[in-house]
Amino acid sequence: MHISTNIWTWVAVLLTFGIFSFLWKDNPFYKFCEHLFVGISVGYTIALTWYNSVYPDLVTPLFREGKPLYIIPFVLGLCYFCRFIPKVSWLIRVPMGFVLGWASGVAIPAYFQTNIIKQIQGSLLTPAIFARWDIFLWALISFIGVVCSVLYFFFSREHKGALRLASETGIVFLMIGFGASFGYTVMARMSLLIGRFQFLLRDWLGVIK
Amino acid sequence: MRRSLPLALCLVMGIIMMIQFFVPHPVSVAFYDLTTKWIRIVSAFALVLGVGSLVLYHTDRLRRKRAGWEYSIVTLAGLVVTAIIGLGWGVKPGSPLQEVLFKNMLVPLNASMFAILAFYMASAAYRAFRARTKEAVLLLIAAFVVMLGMVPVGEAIWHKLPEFAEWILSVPNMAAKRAILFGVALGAIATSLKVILGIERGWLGGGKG
Amino acid sequence: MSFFEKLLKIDRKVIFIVIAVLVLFPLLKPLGLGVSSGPRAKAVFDAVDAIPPGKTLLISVDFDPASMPELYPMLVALMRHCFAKNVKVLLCGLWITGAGLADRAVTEIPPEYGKKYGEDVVYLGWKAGVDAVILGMGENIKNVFPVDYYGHPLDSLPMMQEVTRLRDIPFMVAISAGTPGFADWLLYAQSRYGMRVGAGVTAVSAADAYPYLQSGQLTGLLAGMKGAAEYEVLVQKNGYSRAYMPAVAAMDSQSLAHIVIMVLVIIGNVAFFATRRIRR
Amino acid sequence: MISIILGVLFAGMSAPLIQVRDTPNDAGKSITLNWQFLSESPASAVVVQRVEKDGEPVVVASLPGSERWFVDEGVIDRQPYRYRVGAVSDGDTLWSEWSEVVSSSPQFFNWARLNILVSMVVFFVLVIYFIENARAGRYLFVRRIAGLDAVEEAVGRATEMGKPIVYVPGLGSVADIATIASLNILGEVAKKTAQYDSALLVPNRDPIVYTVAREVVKEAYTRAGRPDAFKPDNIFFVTSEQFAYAAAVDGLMVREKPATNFFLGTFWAEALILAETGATTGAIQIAGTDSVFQLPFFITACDYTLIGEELYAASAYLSREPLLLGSLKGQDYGKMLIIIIVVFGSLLLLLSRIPQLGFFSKIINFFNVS
Repeated sequence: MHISTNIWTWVAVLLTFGIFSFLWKDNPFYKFCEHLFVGISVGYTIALTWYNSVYPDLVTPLFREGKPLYIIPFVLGLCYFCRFIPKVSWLIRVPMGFVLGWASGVAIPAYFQTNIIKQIQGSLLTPAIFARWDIFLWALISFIGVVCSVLYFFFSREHKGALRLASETGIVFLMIGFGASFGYTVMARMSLLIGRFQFLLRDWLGVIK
Repeated sequence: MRRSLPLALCLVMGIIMMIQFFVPHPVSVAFYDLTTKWIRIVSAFALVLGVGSLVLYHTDRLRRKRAGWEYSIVTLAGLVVTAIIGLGWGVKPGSPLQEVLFKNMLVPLNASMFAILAFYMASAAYRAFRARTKEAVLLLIAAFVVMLGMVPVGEAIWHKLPEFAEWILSVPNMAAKRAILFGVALGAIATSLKVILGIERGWLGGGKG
Repeated sequence: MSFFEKLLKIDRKVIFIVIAVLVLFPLLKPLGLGVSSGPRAKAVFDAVDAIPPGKTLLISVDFDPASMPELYPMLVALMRHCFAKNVKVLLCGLWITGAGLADRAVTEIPPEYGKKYGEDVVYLGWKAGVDAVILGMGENIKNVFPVDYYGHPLDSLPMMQEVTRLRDIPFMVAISAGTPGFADWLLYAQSRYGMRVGAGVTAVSAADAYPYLQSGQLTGLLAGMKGAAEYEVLVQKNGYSRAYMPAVAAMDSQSLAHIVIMVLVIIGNVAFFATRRIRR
Repeated sequence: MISIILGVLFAGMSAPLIQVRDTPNDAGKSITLNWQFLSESPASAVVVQRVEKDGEPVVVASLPGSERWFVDEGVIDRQPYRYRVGAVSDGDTLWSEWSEVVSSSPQFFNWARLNILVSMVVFFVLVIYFIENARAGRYLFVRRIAGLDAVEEAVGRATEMGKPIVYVPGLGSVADIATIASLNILGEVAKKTAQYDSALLVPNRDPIVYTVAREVVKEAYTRAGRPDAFKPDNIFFVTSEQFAYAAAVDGLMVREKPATNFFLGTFWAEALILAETGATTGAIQIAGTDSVFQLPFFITACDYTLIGEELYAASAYLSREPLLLGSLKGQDYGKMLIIIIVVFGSLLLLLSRIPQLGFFSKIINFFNVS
């Protein structure tokens, strides 16, 4: 048992207990940590954005290598500053339009390719399912599951008759799917707590390896 | 002008990027390269909005001495100090930003926020997760099977349990998530299309100005 | 107030203490419950094992400190696996908060195998603009990362001579804690550049990766701390490393915690339905 | 072509047959070569030679004997080339004939992506058709989602009790569909709080969503005829850091004790913190997200949960906004199309087991993506 002598480890421990104190109740120690967290995280983003994005991608090509074309993204980027000048605050819509247009134009074909066509191909039953009884059964169940679950999200007709049966089968698959995610999430949360305790026991108290 | 320019820019960029996807010609690839660089620059500038509104919010709270104004000092101080240290002494490893502010303040704060989730998970499991409906019952059963299947204890109860958990994940869960994928992808595509065509104008900000 | 009503009125702080004790106890006194291994982790292991020496594995570090307990052991185990087989490792990141973590791994792990920065491992750093970054790397990595995280121009790094774009990389593992993450690498790197992608995810997003596994887009999956533990065991069993395995050590607490959660849900519901019947 | 085959038969040793073509669907500067060996005796290696108009033959690649194709990316567009392939076995190399002249060129359309173009056009037509219908005022039926009764009931409850409503528009950006849908519903909720003058608190995580949300609420208050009741301070930016935001909103819910909490939009791991803390304050909670990971918690911890697209349908149904309804119908029929393709595609593929209908098995290739 050899407690850490590093001042900054103690700071980290104090901040850890500061956040954990929220479990007891919302208190000044927690509020301090919460607001400190907000400030540091934004400050950190500013520093990294400058060194990793703005400086190498804009300052170097435009001001150091003098490539004139980079004026355009520079001006578009500056428009975001107008947000705080009431008279011209509408100007932030220009860079937003540029980014949103570009992102939507790139996303649409990519979505079709990866989330629709490829997934349809995965849903198709092929003669390969006749290989073994269990492959056949699981492929059939998956097929019914996909069709019924999609029908659950069909909004153009009241769910009556066959559509009602399909949508009720669909919700069963959906709930099993959410149950699976729930199970994995419990594991995720516990791992995070275990991680914090490992920090306290190892880096702070030196009780475990 | 205040609305038509951003909308036009969004339309043009959207259409061009969709067409570009289908044109392998070097000119199209070069155009693509150029715009990806610009987008990275412009999205880095969007940070200005976040920092600006945060600083405005906290300075305003400070000036008006509204409830919790002392904590605004903590946030503003944290932001300024971190930004100055980051911009001044660099972001490379070994810099004070990384060794002190990141490793011993941002990490414990961020990690502890996640860790308290485990406590909320436990109390929510006891107080919030109710098998009120047929669906919730299904969800909880699937969750139990998956949770037991993931840990060695499950294997001790029934040697086939991990296999059954894997089946739940790769058949019903897969079908449900694929159906959701279709729906979400079509939704994303439809909305991207509406953004490009100027039908979806939420991003402009509802105001007439 | 009946016994069940009292049960429901238990203050949630009691539950907090129960969980804290049950998670702390096995860390101090390991129960040695072991780790069961599944097919999905093996698929990632086999894909990395198939990379010929001298070739490069790309790892995208898309997570933050809060998800370190689940995902950092995966990064370490993957790097040890590659270095033991003389496979080179290239790291990049889409999460700003992942930058410090990748840097830590790049400073701690290579010396264990006598590997040198620039020749066997390179860390490109973090960049804003997710789709622009991945698509940029597809065309030419230097366009996106003119310099690496430490400021060295890419041309000065020997390893980067034969790795100029995504096509030069046989396999990649996207270690992601949410969005952006492996879905973006599939959406942009795989669809446009045919990148073979494996994924390491936090347990919370593991169940949602299955459609991509079934359609063949994802080559294997490491799910949460259990996935990390499975990979650690595989790396050790194949003689690639004898180092301490943090994820495996934590699996005892993991198992105990799962049982507690299930017991809590059962008691909570029994008490809930019992009181409802009395009240009706 | 005939001369080559005759030559091969007499030579006993199989000289490779070579085909060359400009690599399709690419940016040019690349030629694809395929070759076969007529006999089975495997060569130890294969050497590829290239010659320009009247230059010297140059070796461009030497590959393992089993290779049957190669892509030469070191060529200049519109330059004539000829290739030949040599099968090397124990010392001597048997060369194929020189191929016919070929030159590389960039293409203007990537035919391998035709299936994506077709599905894009079909889906765009569907969406635009229904949006035009909606614009023309034709009635478009959308079934009522159970969660919506809860939204109106929950707002009513808050106004009766005179307690505030906390509306969390999710942690996504304006580029996220769920955020846009949430902002639509926020507009509807704001119209109601304007009429009853109850407090509506909207903490934001994304700077742009913050500015848009403030405008949406301001406009809702002016449309409801209560511009004076609009308090800009109630809509505020907290932080962009995910967990600092969750902790701040928790603090807000614990302090303000709202009657109703709305969690509509994109959420990540912080969803559980919000839903559980909200539940302990006893508020009615309505959640809605397309973040599949967080739905299990909202379903078990909240009173009502709009699952995935139900959030989009809710925003369209509530606002009856023709354009939203139009695109929702387009998506609905898009889904119907997917089901038809999956069902009939499977049917035909299964039938392809019957020898005469073997050609149906080609259908699977329509769905290849490059």
